[in-house]
Amino acid sequence: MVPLWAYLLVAAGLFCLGAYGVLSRRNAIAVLMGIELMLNAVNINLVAFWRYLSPLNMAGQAFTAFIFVIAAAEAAVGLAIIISVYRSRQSVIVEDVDIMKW
Amino acid sequence: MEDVCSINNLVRCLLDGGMDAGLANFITLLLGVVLVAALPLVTVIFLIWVERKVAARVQDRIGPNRVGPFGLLQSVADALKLLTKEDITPMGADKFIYNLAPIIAFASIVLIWAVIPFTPLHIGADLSIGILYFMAVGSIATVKVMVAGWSSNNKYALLGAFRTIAQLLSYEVPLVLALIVPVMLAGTMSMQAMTVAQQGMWFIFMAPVAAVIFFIANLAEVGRAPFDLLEAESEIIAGYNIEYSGFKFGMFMAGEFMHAFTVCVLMAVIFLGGWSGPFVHEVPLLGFVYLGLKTAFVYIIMLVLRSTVPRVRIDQLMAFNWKFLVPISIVNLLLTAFLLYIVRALGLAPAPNQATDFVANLPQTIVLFVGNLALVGVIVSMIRSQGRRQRLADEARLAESETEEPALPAGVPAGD
Amino acid sequence: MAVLNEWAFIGVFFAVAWVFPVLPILGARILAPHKPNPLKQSTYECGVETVGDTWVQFKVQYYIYGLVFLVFDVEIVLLFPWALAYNQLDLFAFGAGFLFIFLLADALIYAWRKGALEWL
Amino acid sequence: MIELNVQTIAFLVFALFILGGGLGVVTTRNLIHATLYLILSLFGVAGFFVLLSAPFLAAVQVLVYIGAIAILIIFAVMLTRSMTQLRQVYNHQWTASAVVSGLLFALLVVGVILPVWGINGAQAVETVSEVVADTVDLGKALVDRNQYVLPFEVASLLLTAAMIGAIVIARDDE
Repeated sequence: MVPLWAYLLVAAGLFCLGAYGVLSRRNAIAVLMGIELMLNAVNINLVAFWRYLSPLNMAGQAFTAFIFVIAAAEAAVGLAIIISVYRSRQSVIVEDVDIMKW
Repeated sequence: MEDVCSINNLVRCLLDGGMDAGLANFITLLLGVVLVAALPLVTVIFLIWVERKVAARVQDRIGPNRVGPFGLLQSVADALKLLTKEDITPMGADKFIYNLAPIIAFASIVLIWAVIPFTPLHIGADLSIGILYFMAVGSIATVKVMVAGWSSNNKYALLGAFRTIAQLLSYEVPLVLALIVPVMLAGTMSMQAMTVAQQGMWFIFMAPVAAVIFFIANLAEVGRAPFDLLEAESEIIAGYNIEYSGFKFGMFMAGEFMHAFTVCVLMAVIFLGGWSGPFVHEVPLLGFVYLGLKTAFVYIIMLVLRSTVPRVRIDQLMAFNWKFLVPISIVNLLLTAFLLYIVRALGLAPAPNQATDFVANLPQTIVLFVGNLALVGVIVSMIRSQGRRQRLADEARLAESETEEPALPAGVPAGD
Repeated sequence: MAVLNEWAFIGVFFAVAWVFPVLPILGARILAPHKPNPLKQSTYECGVETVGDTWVQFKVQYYIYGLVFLVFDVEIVLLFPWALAYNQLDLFAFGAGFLFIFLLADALIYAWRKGALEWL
Repeated sequence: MIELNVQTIAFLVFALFILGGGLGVVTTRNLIHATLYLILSLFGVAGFFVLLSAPFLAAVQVLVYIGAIAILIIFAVMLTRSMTQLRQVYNHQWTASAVVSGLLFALLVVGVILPVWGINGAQAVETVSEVVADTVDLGKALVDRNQYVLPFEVASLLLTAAMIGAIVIARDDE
């Protein structure tokens, strides 16, 4: 089988790509996509560790399932907020929504 | 059996011929894939003819009758015609995605066939999550619609895509909810094991409500009448594939026909016992015939519905799903879970070694069937009282408005 | 591993399936005439000139349907393992599944009462 | 050394999907294209799940992520007319974020993954068990009172709350 570190490597790469997207994109929806990438990297890690270290303990699979739930909730609410912000400010650029900054 | 080289023992035959083991395995795999994938392709050519013939008979016409005997070659002629039609890519289209969409549309349907059990021995891949596999592959359909609608750079295509997706997404909910019931009954998600579990009793007798919900939701998923809003010519020209022409359009068309047929096969496998029938274990190929007959039965129902039922409006479509099908499927799921628990607690469930026995399954089936009947009774009485209230309200309003001015009939929407 | 063999079939299927639609499309490219002109390639709107952007403003109702679907989809999918193991569960697990479905029904009732399911 | 067999090839293909898709997501100007790259990446993750003997999660990945979340994102892109605001993809801190992400990746690989789980790492996994729990076990664990029944119910509650909140936020004020 493919060794564990190969999976971890890909997951780390995906996580960093997602982090880069979150930090650098201007469009709020693109930021949200970056978050999805990061969540998926976590999922890969969870399942890989489950498979290689404790394939009979259900923790890895169960928590992956819960991360699906959280990703769904996050996408639903996050996109709803973006749509709402767009409606009031006609913009989805993250920097334009800085009124809470001060 | 030693001398016969068939698909069942192809690996051994190739090995005897002195071939490398890995290569022999790969060739067998590839051959299996091509066989399984070619089956729907061949069927769809025939299906279009069947569909046109049945529709014609319902409308008191003859249907295709010029090309070949009984017009059998009509579809071939149509395909040849499409092959020589100019393929127009509209200006402003996103070229790569525009070309990708029909490929996804067609391939995603072919992929479903990988998990369909044809006989006790022949199945593409007996996945442990077969049911979720075809749900997952089916959900790619929404992506194809979105991609086709967006890349065409056409308002109507985009609008049609949005409507279609709203429809597909909505009807996926009762579809999946209905599928939980057979999973619960069979205790497996593998398609082959599900067929085996039905050898004693078909699931349509144990869960008729789930079967009907599955059928209706599938009608909407494949966009068949009365849910064919996605090609409502009078409203949104032709839906998401309006800009497509030539064989790319043909791919969408063939994909739709194939999808309609595929859901009939799935219906036959999940609720009508698939290949199971008399003598099927002695002659496995009989299973193929049984499956074909059951599928044809479901398909004919679908065709007759198509030619006889009028199209619904989109607000009715959505209301029917969210306010009728989804609540019913949730109640049905709860009811089935409850009844199954009761059956098990009372010891009416068949013993594991008798699970495929008809008589041993009878008590359980009777309990579940009566429960389903009761549910249907409740639903019908609720619809009746609702309808009566609606009618009285309408009559009252009509009587009131007659004194003032002639009004529109009740319930006409203001469009969207 | 026998289980992975089944998935190898699926993998090969994924690799092969797209060939079937691509072949006739390529064949059509060879056989079909190709004489594009601006009028032919213009956006088809029953002959009327296109006005404005393709990006018309869509109703938020589409998003609401997608949202409700997403929530239901995730919940139902989590129910599948429960249904699969149903024959081996005790009363407590049975009740846990019931509570889960009740919460699901709750969400539907809320959306219904709120009018989020109406096609306006 | 890693031997080259079907699994390794599949792993490489899926890794290419995941990382290539991820790169596309963060660099593409066109948001619809970015979503399609996201779908590619998520599909690769589903492939990983299959390779890791978790087919149920793979199916859920496709069903939930590609069939629902990606579609929702496309809806949001259309509704906010994001395609008309394409002037500038990155904000002013993009170089800094690139450096930070690159450093994070290097740190994870050199500092954690290779020393701990690498070929000669402290906790390198030599043998992989052939016995794997399946979906039935997952079903039992999710509703077992000693395991995950509480997170299971809370997940349902969370989704209900998220749906209510999102409907309230997204609807037009009336």
